[in-house]
Amino acid sequence: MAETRLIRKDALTKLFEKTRQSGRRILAPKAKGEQAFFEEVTSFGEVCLDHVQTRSSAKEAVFPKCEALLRYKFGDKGAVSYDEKPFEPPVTVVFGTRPCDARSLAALRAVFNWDTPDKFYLEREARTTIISVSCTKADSDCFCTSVGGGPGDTAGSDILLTPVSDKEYLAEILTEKGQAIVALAPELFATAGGAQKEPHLAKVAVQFDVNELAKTIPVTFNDEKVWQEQSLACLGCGTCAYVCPTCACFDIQDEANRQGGVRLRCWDSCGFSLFTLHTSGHNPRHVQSQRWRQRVMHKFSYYLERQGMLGCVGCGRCSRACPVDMNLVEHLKELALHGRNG
Amino acid sequence: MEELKNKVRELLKAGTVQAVIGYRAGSDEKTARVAFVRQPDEADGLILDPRCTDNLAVYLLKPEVKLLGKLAIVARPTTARTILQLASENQLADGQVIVLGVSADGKAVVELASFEALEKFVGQVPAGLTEEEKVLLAKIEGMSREERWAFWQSEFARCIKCYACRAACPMCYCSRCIVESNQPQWIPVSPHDEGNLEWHLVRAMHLAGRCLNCGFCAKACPMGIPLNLLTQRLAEEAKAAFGAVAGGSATGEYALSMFKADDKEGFIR
Amino acid sequence: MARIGVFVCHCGENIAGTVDCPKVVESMMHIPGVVHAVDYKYMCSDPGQRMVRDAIREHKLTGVVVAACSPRMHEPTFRRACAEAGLNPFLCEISNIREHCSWVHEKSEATTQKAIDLVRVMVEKVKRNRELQPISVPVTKTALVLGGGIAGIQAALDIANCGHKVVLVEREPSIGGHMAQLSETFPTLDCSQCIMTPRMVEVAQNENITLYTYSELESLDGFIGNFKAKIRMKARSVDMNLCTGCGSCYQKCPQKKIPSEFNTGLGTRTAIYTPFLQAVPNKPVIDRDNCLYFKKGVCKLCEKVCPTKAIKYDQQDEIVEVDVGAVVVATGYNVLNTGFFPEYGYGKYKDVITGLQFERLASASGPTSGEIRRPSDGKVPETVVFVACSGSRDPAKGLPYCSKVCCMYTAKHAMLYKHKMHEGKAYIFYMDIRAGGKMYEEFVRRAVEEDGVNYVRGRVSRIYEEDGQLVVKGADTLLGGMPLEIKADLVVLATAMVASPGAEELAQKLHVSYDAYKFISEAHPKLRPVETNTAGVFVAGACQAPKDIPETVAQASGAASKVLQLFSKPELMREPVVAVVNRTAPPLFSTCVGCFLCEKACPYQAIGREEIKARDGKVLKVVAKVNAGLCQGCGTCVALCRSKSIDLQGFTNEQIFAEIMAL
Amino acid sequence: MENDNKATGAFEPKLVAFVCNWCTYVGADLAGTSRLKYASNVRVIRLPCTGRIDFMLILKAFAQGMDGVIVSGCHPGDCHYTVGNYHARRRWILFRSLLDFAGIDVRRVHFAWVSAAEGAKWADLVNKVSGEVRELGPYKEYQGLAGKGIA
Repeated sequence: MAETRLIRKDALTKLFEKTRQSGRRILAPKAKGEQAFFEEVTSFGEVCLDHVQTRSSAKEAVFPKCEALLRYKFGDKGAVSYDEKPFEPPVTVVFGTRPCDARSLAALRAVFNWDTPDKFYLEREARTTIISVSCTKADSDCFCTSVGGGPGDTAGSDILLTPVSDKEYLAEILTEKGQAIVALAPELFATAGGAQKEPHLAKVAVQFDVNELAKTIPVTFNDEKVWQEQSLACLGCGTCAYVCPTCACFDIQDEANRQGGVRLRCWDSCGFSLFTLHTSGHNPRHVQSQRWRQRVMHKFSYYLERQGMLGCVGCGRCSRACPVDMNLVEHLKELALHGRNG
Repeated sequence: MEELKNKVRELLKAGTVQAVIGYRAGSDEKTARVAFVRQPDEADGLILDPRCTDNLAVYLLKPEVKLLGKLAIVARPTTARTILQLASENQLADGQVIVLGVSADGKAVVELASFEALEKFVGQVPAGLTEEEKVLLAKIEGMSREERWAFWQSEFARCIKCYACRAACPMCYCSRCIVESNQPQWIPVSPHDEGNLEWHLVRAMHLAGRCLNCGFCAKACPMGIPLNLLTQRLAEEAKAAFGAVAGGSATGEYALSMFKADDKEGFIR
Repeated sequence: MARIGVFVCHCGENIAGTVDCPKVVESMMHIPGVVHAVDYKYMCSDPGQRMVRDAIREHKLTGVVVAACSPRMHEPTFRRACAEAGLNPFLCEISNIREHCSWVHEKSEATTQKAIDLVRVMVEKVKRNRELQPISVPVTKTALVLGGGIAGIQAALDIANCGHKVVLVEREPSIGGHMAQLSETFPTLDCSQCIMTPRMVEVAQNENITLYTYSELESLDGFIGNFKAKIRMKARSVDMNLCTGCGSCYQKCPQKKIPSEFNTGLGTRTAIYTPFLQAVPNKPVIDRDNCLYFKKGVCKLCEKVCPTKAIKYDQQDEIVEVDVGAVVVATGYNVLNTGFFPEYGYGKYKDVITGLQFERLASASGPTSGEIRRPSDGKVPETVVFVACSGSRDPAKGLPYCSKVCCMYTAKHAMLYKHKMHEGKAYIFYMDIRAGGKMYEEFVRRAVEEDGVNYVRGRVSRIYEEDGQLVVKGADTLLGGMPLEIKADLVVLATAMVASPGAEELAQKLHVSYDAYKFISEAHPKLRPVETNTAGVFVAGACQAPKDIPETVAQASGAASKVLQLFSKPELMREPVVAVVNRTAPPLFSTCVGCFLCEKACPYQAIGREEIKARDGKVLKVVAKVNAGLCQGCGTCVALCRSKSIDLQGFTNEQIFAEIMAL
Repeated sequence: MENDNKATGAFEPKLVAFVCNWCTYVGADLAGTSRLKYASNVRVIRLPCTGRIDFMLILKAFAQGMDGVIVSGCHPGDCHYTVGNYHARRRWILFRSLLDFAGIDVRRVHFAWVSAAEGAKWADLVNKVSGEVRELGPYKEYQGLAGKGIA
């Protein structure tokens, strides 16, 4: 399947035009202040690829922060009639994801296609093409290589672009969806020749042994002290989960007025104290340390058990976005050490 | 700096407090993070420099932190004001916390064991917006109404309702936030445009007359929304209209709990 | 699931004339939860109320909306009807489609649509109404009467004679008010002081009445049955317990030229004085503004002559606090400042006086001992001109309202003058004669027919002096507006009655409303004439509107009977529209976080603190607690509460929210 | 609330008035008793006191599609609860400033003191606000928020 070509950077303008002409919307990193966010763009000129990582992840394309699951109207005496329109999410190209984000789709799919296939997620994913750009730089929060990924990893991407010179990208066309994009403007893609991507990739050091972690973390489960210490600074905001490309928890809300309503699915976070609050007032995870433990265990232990993969792609967003500088890698290393020492 | 470390060691050694909330080095050279110092020798790790901007008062009400025992806290003037405001709202009792007040230049450290001492301390430091902040506010005020609407709509559109702004705010200590009140559901939970607008307006109103302008909310916002501008605007209004400034005293009056018979009312028909 | 009944009243044609009532009913039937909707000509009538009662039983209603007139009219009626049918009365709401709809809009689809909207809003509210129980509050059976004129005296005596305590507060050094100043009273011409002073003495002797003269209300807090009044006793400079009222002090006082207020400036008094000889209490006060000692630090003559050492120059104002269950406001009136009509020359010409001054001239206790002598030279006037409506019924320059008593007292003045000066000429310029009252018309006729008073229908345009002689220039409209000039020795202006000084401040202290002229507003112009819009505060006499003595006395007795009605039971049942702090499951117990910002804002100090304790007595949490007895249900706390932990029964967040969502 | 003028198709603003029970509600009653005529656009929601009028109500009214909001109660000094309106006034001063800062059209939020005796002022107020909001047109900005941001 995989095919390697070269595309000039200045040809991307044309590719964007063709893509949009084909009826696809394009989401790509846009700079805002010191950060970059995935937003809809109309031309390549709006795109900013200077950041190591966008603040928000690309999961918005397949798992929006606020998504209508159902719409209904109230008729006479409050009789409910449902909006039967078929679910037709926009055909989307996400451009400029990093390989870690592309990889996160597998983790999301594992959840949304697990026991009951989630038509909303699956339909959106089916209509989404991922054009990733390899990392040529990384920062101290990046740890993709520790969790099985890498700065030039192709997993999850439909096309992976790697800048091989100031003017050119090496384009790995990885899937049919990728081919379909190429087919929009085949003339823009030249033969690759001997270009190699590896020399251009960022160096991301391995920070911990993930296999060891998988074994040691469960040992720490009952070590309340370590979880308490780690989470003492935690404010219980949901930021880590909201910026995380693999966090899939959601809340369902009905919003209705006299005329009708909509059932919405919105992001949620296990960091919130209300996340597990029962109507009775009982809260099985009643302190922040338990919630922090849940988050870590879920990503590095439960996910492995149930989905056969990690729930973390090492993008480092949680560490960057945490308002109180809770650093995931730092904590993971500590946990590994703790587990090792029993 | 040594002064601070010595004070912390003393307090812990003497058993006056069981923990000191301060700052330590963070993930990188640009970041400081909170330190919960419980052993005298841990005081060595404390830092005090321009990185140390988080309003640590937010931890004083966190149940897990309260369990550590009696607390001391390293406080710049804004944090000190926050403590007084919390006191005036019955969230902290006199003598409950020992404040290690850091002067505005970050050099001198004074131990403030009572609210009275704290009041004197903050009284020496003028409160209010910086010139920079005023310029930014004026810029938005100078826009046409339609421009302001467009500006805020584009900002609020990014909001993901993670409530980091609320979590970071030391004055957001409600045991149940209004957004979690669903009988009735005042504010839509969902992060759509209407829900976002209402959340940000309500958050700002709930902080009107109470905000200390520490800026922690804006810093915490992962989406980079300058939401402290809203509370700054209200703080300016409360000051101009009522002469009310939050955080000046432990018995301070809340601008909206009181009134003057001649409060201005040019807009009322 | 709610089962709501909607009852749409036609109010005859009042509603049905502009609103399509059947259409309102029809549209209600489409609203979820409405199980019964019906319209009827007069829903408040017996058959109408029966429809409500029957429907409650038949349809097992859980809520009732009556779309009719303002809830101020018939909310109690329909709530009672609901209660009779076994439905908690607070599950009944009124939708106002008359005052707020049919009466203010033309007949149109839009008007009917508005009615539908208003009713739907109320349906959504009532779905969220809860059963509430009235709150009983204890009643302090002491009345506070403000004002010691005839109104206050009458009310105080009526209440005291039924065995209840009364605190009577009078601003002047003596009770008596304006009635004590009057000479004779219409239409009987009996001597005012002869009937007034015995009542004053009765007050002084009644052991149920505590009298505070030379005192004013400082503040009133609390609510019906449970007011706290602070009364400022102004420093008299005389020890009331020591003074025997012998009068040596004011006989010796060297400051003798002070215009006497009681004699409306026509006589003089001393610096230490009693306003008049029959004053109650008959104990003097020192007028510090005019006392030589207070002005210059020397004199102290009164102290020297006082046999009981009662003079206390260093006396201070004193605040006394009393608990009362009801208040009667009877603070009377004032006469219009004559600066209103400079063309009449009042103040410029000594012999242009007000009606009240004439009363003093005609009074046997007055400065002239009842001889009518003009102020300028003491001459007995041969021609007197009376000008009615001086300020009243004059929207352009004066006041639009009728002062009600002037027609009668002017006739009386002219008669009194004629009785004393048979050859004298009396002219009355008038606009209309308003003599509606028992024996009033006959009285006026007597003035004309028996006493030969000349009534001239017309306005006076100017009063001026010509060669030392007052000339009244007017017109006689009955003679085609013929100009008329009358040379007069004395001119009496029937100045309008206005609210007494400080009436506005007083009303604000009492939290009662007042009209544009600072007269206190009654709760209903017809049906609740002695109540104010503040429960427990009643009104009597001319502080409500100009009125004469019989009317004042009747109203005072009416107010007293309302007070007595309140005092007739040990407890008072109040509407349960009060704030409550929520309770939730542990470990939260309540969402109240105890910031107590509501506590500071509550106008009634009704919010206190409550400790929530574990079984072992450990305090888990301190939350706000509303004292339902003190709470008056304004809801300021509710709007202030960030977490919505406090709510107002009857106007809950859920209810109001539902109303908005139903718009 | 369906209030579009069907006959002419012209825009008719939707207004809600939050009024206190003791002054403005009675003033509006008086307008009725006096048979004054005024625009039928307004729907009155009765609360005990302006002190009870949560600023949230104003936001919810706009969210519910109102084009204008009236908030009215007793004149200063006349409050049935003594000072509820003073508290309300402070809240309005701050809230109005916030609305303006956030770009919400404060010409659509009207505050007024209407006493129990001011039936004519009430009628006049409703007419004026109706007229002014009619000029401004429907509040498209706020109404346009509905559904925006939902994928």
